[in-house]
Amino acid sequence: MFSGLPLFPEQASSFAADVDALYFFIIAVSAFFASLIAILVLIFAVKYRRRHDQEVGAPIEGSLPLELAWSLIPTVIAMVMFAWGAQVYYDLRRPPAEAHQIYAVGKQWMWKFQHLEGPREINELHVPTGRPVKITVTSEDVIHSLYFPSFRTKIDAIPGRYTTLWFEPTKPGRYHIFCAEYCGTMHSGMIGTVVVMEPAQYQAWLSGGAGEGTLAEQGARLFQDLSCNTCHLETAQGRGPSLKDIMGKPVQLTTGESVMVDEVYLRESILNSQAKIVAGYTPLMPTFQGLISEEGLVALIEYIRTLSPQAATAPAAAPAPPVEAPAPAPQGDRN
Amino acid sequence: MLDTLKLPERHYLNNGHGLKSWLLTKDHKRIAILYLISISAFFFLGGLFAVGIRLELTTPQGDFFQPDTYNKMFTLHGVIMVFFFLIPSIPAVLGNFLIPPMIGAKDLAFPRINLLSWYIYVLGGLFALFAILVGGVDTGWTFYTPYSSAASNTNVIPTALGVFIAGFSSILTGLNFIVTIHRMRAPGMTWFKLPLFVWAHYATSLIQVLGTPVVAITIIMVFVERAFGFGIFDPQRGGDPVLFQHLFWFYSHPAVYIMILPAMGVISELISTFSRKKVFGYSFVAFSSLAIAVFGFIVWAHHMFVAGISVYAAMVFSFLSFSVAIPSAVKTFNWTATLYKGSLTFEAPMLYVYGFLGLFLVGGLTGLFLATLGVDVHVHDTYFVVAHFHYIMVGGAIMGYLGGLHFWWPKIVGRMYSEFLSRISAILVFVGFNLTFFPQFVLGYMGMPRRYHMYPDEFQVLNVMSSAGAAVLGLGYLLPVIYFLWSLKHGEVAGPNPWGASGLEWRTASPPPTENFAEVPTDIPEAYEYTPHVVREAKLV
Amino acid sequence: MSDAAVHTGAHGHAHHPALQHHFDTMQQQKEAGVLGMWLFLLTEILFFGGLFMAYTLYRIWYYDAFVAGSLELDLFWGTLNTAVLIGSSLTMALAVRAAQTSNRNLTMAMIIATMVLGTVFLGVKVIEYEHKFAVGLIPGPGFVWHGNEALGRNVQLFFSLYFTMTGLHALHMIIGLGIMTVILWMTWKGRFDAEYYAPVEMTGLYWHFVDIVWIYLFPLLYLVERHN
Amino acid sequence: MAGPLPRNGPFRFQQDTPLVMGHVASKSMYYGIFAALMVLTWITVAVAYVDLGAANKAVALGIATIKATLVVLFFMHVKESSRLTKVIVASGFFFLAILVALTMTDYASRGFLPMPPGLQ
Ligand code: HEA
Ligand code: HEA
Ligand code: HEC
Ligand code: CUA
Ligand SMILES: [Cu+2]
Repeated sequence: MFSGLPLFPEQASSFAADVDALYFFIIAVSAFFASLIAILVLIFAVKYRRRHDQEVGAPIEGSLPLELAWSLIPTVIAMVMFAWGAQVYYDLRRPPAEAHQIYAVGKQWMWKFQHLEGPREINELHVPTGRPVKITVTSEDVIHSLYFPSFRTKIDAIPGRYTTLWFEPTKPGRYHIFCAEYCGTMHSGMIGTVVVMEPAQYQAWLSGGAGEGTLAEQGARLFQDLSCNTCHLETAQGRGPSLKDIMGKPVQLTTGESVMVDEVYLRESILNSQAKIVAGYTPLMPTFQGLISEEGLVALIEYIRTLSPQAATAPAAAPAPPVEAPAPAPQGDRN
Repeated sequence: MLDTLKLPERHYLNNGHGLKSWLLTKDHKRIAILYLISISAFFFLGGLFAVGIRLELTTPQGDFFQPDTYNKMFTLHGVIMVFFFLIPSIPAVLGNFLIPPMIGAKDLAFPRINLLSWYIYVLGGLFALFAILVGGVDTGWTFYTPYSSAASNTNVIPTALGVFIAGFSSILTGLNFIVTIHRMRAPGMTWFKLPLFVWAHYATSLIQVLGTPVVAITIIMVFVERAFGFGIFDPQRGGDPVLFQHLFWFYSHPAVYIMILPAMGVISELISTFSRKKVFGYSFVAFSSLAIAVFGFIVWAHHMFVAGISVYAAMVFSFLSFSVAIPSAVKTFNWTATLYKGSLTFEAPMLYVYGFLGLFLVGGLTGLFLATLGVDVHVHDTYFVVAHFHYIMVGGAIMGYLGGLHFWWPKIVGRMYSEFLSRISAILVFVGFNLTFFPQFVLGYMGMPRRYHMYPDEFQVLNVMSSAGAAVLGLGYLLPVIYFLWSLKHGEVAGPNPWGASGLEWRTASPPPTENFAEVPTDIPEAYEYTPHVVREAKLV
Repeated sequence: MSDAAVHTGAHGHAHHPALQHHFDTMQQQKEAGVLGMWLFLLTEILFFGGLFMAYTLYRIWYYDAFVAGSLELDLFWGTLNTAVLIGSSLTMALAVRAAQTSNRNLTMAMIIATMVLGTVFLGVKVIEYEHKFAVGLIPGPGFVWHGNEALGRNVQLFFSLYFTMTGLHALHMIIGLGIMTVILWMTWKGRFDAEYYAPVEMTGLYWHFVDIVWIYLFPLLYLVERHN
Repeated sequence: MAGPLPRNGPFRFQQDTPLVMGHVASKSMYYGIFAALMVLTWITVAVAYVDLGAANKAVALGIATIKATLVVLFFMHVKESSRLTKVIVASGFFFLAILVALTMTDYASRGFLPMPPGLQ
């Protein structure tokens, strides 16, 4: 137990080193100011201690140049900290387009992960090194927070919304997953392990674990089970619009506006279909709010994505090619 | 010479006897004592929960308490320490006692409202105690929705109402101070002769008046959601849980300056008294208090960097967060400069000042880590944050509070406490404090999340250090209780001005008469005037 | 009077009976009181402000639902109440004026008029609430929505805000009526005169504030989109 | 010390700003304001039935603000009050504006979508 005090978590992602560098910079600044003040205080305490009862301090009022100096210098340093911190943050929040997509759902008190290739995991997540991984996170109940200390990143899982987080693992090993937002009784039990593997081992793991078919296949099954297919036919003949080739394209609504079809729009269309009505159709699609679990939703969306082959890529088993980010520009902001 | 000193015959303490004379008093000094007693009780109650927390965390497994019990302990620890101890602490005790004499007034502008605010505080406290007795509450002091409004099945409503009610007490205190400072100053007491303690309280009061109502209405919204099923924050009902966080932190960030500004005011008084010197850059220190109060209102979302706010908003708030650091820096440097060429002594209050300087500095500087986006993503909701705010709230604000209490104790009760024991206590607090909370910075950076009942084994060593420190710290806090109580009967009589301080409050008897001054001073000097003449005068009588 | 020996208590011959011991002059006492009242109203602005913040956000998000919800409100009652409350502000202002000019009977008459109008307002609110109750527009488990199904949840949110906002507003009015009862009694007892009428004035400030809140609530809740 | 201090002059408290107190306004002023408020109420209701597009909101809030300003300035006598009172009133709205504006920086920049992702 006393075998050395660990002081830092493992650096296991591409930007762990960046975060640590920034951390050391602020430590240096802090150490400078802290020791400056400490030394001055000590020197003064010794040098100016009271020598006799009637002694008083020197009548000094203040000094404008000094005031300016010690407000402007910290301002400048603070701006450096801000800019550097913002730079790192920007990287942390912007997943690269070719990132490998994984879904995570928080639920009191476990993390459920869903790979596009099919495997689902609970409180354990397997990822390969050398490839950016983007996790889209949501929650089924209260707010949680998906935290990978060794990757130096976390994001809150918010019910009713998707947030995203990404990292590129650099070092094989097993690292902690924590829930960082207090979520009730077993908040401290909502922990898990992220297993970082060499790409080859990862492929082996994947092919071993895909019991229930790929995510898209599960979605296809759901699409049947929930009888979505009764209205949404391959052709535009059904009561509902065809869902072929809609991903990543604008769709015209009855209001005259047009919206971009992305995960968020799909989610909304399924859960609360009446909110935005596709031009030329009547609002007769039932709302599926409460009928589909978050995981089911993820599968459905994934399935619909595969209906648009040029926007998404075949989910097939190994080796999984990178998945396109679902929507263009505004995508990254939706953290 | 000292043994010739006698307590004044008539003072506020013996002007009326019996419980009733206390419970119906309108004298700000007696109300301050009422507050002192009640917040001390809450401090030790909150401390008791801290003992529970530290006990549980000595081992990685959850072996002392049930998870629910642990969750309730840190929630109640936070709620009590923040709303029932630290927010009222310096303002309601020292501010209440000292602002009128410092500005040469007979009382606060609204004595009845002052008493009322104490009763409101007690009522709020009773709600909180009731919540504890019927089983506690487990939402964390931050009451995040939808956990608090829809998921938790503990006593959220009585606790929230307790906080809501206590909020009104805080508002009324702030309101009373602002009016008092504007309208009750003695002739000749101009704004720039005011002690910095008064400036700090003026700034604090602004926050209390502007911020507290927002948390009050936020609590109401949680209340209607929880009690009646109205939809406001619950995503199931169309609400946005993050909106709660915006509203909550709109108050609760500025609220941290309600906690620290009064302590900063105390430090300014003490530092000048014990170096017999004007505070360096008086007007900069005065205005930096106002700047902190105002800037404090524009940084709140730095608690929400990973809570799903937009990347751009996060950058805006990170940027703005650094704006509060500048006036804090100005204060720190001015205090240091005040020591230069002073005539320094090291009585217990001054030891607390040194403690404050060091610990506030560490707390404030670690605030910079948190305000820096790239670092906060990693350390948010870890022990790094816990360490940060204990450094400021315990290391800063409580050091200031204790320093102030030691400094004005002779004024309040007319007697001195044991100089020796008080120095020991100051040192214990300082050492125990660092042992408790420094390891938590390391824990936090290693990734240990806060509000964890169990934790992975590798965090144990640092946690044991922290718990050991807490024991020392607890001792350091118990000691003053003993010697303060002892001093009530057996302490040496202090005389009007035992420290040779320059403020108006030292120009009346200790303890002061009910109307504060036998004769209201009209020759108001500049603040902190220490000439050899003044010092000689002060020592007499 | 300014030379009064304030420390020896209130035996100074020239002292107004309402002058409290820790003030030096009536002027000082009044200024303190009015300043305190304004600070209190400042807190009230931010108190309601939190609700306005929530309203702003959800109205942007759920505009259609807010339109649908707003159309459920009866504009007649809303407008009537606006007029009633503005009227009560007038009578309140006149009550303060009457107190300033030491006209005791007029002060009482105007306070009573204000209270009557305030009660009318609350009565109308009761009618409105009752109607919402009857048709199931009370948010919560019993909420019934017959309009566009997709909007139901968010209309409910509109009504959550509607009831919280108007409920708190009504609560403020009830408190105001309570205060006015006391003030009325004090007026009747002849406590006020041209030198000392601060309590009347402060009640007035409070009442006008409550009026202002309604002035905003009215368009925000009743007039979201009437023109369709 | 504590010896009696010299008292020079009458004991009077300071004032920060002169307050005009006890100023009695004319009755007709009150009636005039009342009439204006009633007319504005009528206008705001009438305008609500006219489709002005986005301007409807602006008009409704604009009229409400005019009405509130009239009440504050005349019924509440802020027009004749001290600068301090004016500052207090202004700061109330100022800090409210901070609350709303800064909170909306988050919502407005969460993406280019008008709706929160996944809701409604
Ligand atoms: C009294 C209480 C108090 C005070 C005064 C402060 C002061 C500051 N706090 Fe702290 N804070 C808390 C109490 C307090 N805080 C609490 C309770 C929490 C957690 C709440 C919860 O989640 O439960 C918290 C959390 C918290 C967070 C959120 C962390 C997270 O949850 O992820 C952040 C982020 O920015 C932050 C920042 C700051 C900053 C920048 C200051 C600044 O005001 C500090 C300014 C001071 C200095 C900077 C030192 C002096 C300056 C110098 C010597 C010059 C050198 C300076 C420069 C080079 C710029 N605090
Ligand atoms: C003013 C505010 C204040 C003060 C003074 C303290 C004081 C202390 N706090 Fe705490 N703390 C908070 C405000 C404060 N805290 C807040 C806001 C939180 C966040 C809560 C949340 O997450 O919601 C928190 C959370 C918090 C945690 C994190 C819990 C978690 O996240 O799981 C810890 C852990 O060590 C802790 C420890 C301590 C300790 C050891 C002290 C010590 O300084 C206490 C020392 C005092 C004593 C030890 C009491 C002395 C009395 C006795 C010794 C007699 C007792 C009698 C018997 C034992 C019979 N505090
Ligand atoms: C009763 C018929 C019906 C059923 C069942 C149905 N839908 Fe629909 N759906 C519609 C209609 C009609 C529309 C177009 C009107 C609208 O936008 O609401 C639509 C629109 C959609 C859209 C938006 C399409 C676009 O082009 O923008 C999606 C996505 C969708 N449905 C998915 C589903 C899924 C997934 C299911 C099953 C879980 C499902 N639907 C079940 C009738 C149906
Ligand atoms: Cu999930 Cu904490
Ligand atoms: Cu903060």
